[in-house]
Amino acid sequence: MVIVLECSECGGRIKIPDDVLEGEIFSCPDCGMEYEVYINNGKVELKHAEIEGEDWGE
Amino acid sequence: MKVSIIGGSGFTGGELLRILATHPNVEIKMATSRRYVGDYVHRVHPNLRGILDIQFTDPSTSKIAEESDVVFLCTPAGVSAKMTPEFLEAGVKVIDLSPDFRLKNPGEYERWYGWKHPRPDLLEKAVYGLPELHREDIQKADLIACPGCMSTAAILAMAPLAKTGFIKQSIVVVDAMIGSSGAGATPSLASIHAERYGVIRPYKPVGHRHTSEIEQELGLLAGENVKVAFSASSVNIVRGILVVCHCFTEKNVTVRDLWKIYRQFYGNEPFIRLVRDVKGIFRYPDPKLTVGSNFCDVGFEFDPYTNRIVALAAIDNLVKGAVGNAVQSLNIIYELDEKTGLMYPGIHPV
Amino acid sequence: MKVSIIGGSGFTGGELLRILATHPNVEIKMATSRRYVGDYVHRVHPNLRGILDIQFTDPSTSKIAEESDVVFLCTPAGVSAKMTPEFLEAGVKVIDLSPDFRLKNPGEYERWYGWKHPRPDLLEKAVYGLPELHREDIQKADLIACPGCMSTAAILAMAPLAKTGFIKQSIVVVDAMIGSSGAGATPSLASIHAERYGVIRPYKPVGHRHTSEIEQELGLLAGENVKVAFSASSVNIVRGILVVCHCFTEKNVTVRDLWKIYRQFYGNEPFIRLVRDVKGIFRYPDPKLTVGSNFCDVGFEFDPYTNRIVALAAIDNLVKGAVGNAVQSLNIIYELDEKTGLMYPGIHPV
Repeated sequence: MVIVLECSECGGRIKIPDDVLEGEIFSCPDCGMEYEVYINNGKVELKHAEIEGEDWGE
Repeated sequence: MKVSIIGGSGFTGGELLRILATHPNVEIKMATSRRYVGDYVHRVHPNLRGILDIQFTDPSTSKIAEESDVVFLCTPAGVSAKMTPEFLEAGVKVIDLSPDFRLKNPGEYERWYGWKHPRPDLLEKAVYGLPELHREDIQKADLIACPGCMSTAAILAMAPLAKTGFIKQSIVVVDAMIGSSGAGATPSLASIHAERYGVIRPYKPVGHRHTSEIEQELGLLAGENVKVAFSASSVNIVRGILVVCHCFTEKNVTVRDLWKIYRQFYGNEPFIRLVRDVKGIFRYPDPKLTVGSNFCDVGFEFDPYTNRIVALAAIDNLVKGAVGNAVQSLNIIYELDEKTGLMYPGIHPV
Repeated sequence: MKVSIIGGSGFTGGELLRILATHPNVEIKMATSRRYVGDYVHRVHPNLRGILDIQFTDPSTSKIAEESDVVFLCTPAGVSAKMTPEFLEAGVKVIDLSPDFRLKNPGEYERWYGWKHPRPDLLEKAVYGLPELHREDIQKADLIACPGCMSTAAILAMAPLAKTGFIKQSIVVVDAMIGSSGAGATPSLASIHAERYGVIRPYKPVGHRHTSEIEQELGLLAGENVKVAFSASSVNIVRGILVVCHCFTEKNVTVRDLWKIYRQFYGNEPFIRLVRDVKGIFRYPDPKLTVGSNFCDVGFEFDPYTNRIVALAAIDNLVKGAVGNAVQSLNIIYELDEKTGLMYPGIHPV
């Protein structure tokens, strides 16, 4: 079974398997924002995972 | 269905042959060319060698009408206005890739094309062939006027904003950058490699004809007149258009609002991809990422410093900017899945 | 059939995903990448946005073996030699795009790769994945070693001549010109735009590893050892290889003879196009005309002044030079029409 959470950056739908473990990283398919899973009294929630700055050209 | 292509030797004609060659529901009856009559198409379009085994022909309009259910017109400005009436009378549907029937208001042809339209009565009958905006009308149409390549990009970039009132009483500025295939296959001093290579050439900083189409379509969405300050420059690629559109607004907008506005407008359009990534090296639309595909990548950003929404769109000028809209319209008219024959992944890197 | 791709984040992996995404008989189970594990594939291959909705994974070999009938290895040199045995033991067919199993003679790995092959016993089992030369063996194989990109072009250019004794007791000279995608996606000073743009850079004038493959395959056809003087230069394109091969001969040859030799050898091969036109601007093979397609354009000319046959071949180094041979081999192994999922017309102009 999959639970769907909303990306806070773009409102996209992030599919999370319900047997997810605390600390797993998920990214939003629409905008690429990365989240870390944490379990808040039994409920699966997301918090921003920091993205290492890549070389983006100029 | 049986289709014929009038003007098959140009880049648009060649691209139409490429897409139709692998379209499951289409039988190509004729591809005409006065200059190359009798030659095999792969002599002019080498990528079609081993794919299409037909020759260019140059028969009369009536002969073409007899053998075709639909004709695609890839002709220079002014030719389709003469040919189309004959085809329509013969009961043949016309998908016109030339500018002759794009504008509703005949006066606009005089202003932007310095040309008195010979059949203004047909302008009302013609449907602007941009499926994302006119799907229902296209379905019932006999005459489709496919949009200009840069108009396609600019309209798709700003349509959601026009619809939600962000383009009210203000001028939008549009900078379009386009590849050399947009100038067509007719040789000129400006297009020989030694002169065209490596340019960033503002070839039409003012008065570009596509302005009228963009104003027409955004005006319909906004419900009032829209003024577009359009400038076009050619850059060092062959295929591709990027438009950077500057829309000034008093309203305060967040990126999340923009995602909402664009998602609502484009829902699950098969060929629109919303591109505003927060990481990686492909964060905004870029035509390099659409080459050979029918996708229009649309993106956006908000500049609080100047209260400006920057709307971006990238397409392959020969596919979504021309034959893609034409073949989408064909699929809509014949109630096929709109993606038929068009769902190519782009070529990357290229 | 269920397939997985090991090393899905490089240009070859991305091209394989592009082709397999629209292959009717294939289900992509996994695309692995250590560096991008968890990311959607379109973050690395933007052309696949809206086409493929899968993420990169990095599971154990045994997990991959459990879920796949076939695995494609798009790994750097040395990796496949370790992974392949495990897959073969698990009964999974391996199509290896890396150099690890291309050469029959283990000694050649020491000479050209400075590497002692860990499993020389498997070299005999591996089949060189060039369908035009080894169709029957591929059909029965469990391990396919796909040819190098430049080797593919050079072998296909000269195979008919080797077979008909035109490459006897003489050295053939091969000049290969290749685009930047041939160097792969790993950044280096030599590949940053400011340094790579506009070069004609002889990056390997001597000692290029592909020499050994070309000698191996032409030798099999000629029935004797063939020596190849190979030089590779990179040019200002992204995709594409052109090889110019110089074959010196005492025999007198006419162009008609050459047509006959090449037609006899390549008969109705689906992906070989013989290109030697007498007019127009596309008279000889040119990779610009094959971009995005699986075609190898082969041409020839005879120089009476130096008694030299010039054999030419042009391919897209990522398609026919890599994933095209791999997917053709897949089709052959599963007795599908060899053209399945590969009959794309190239993109022109681009």
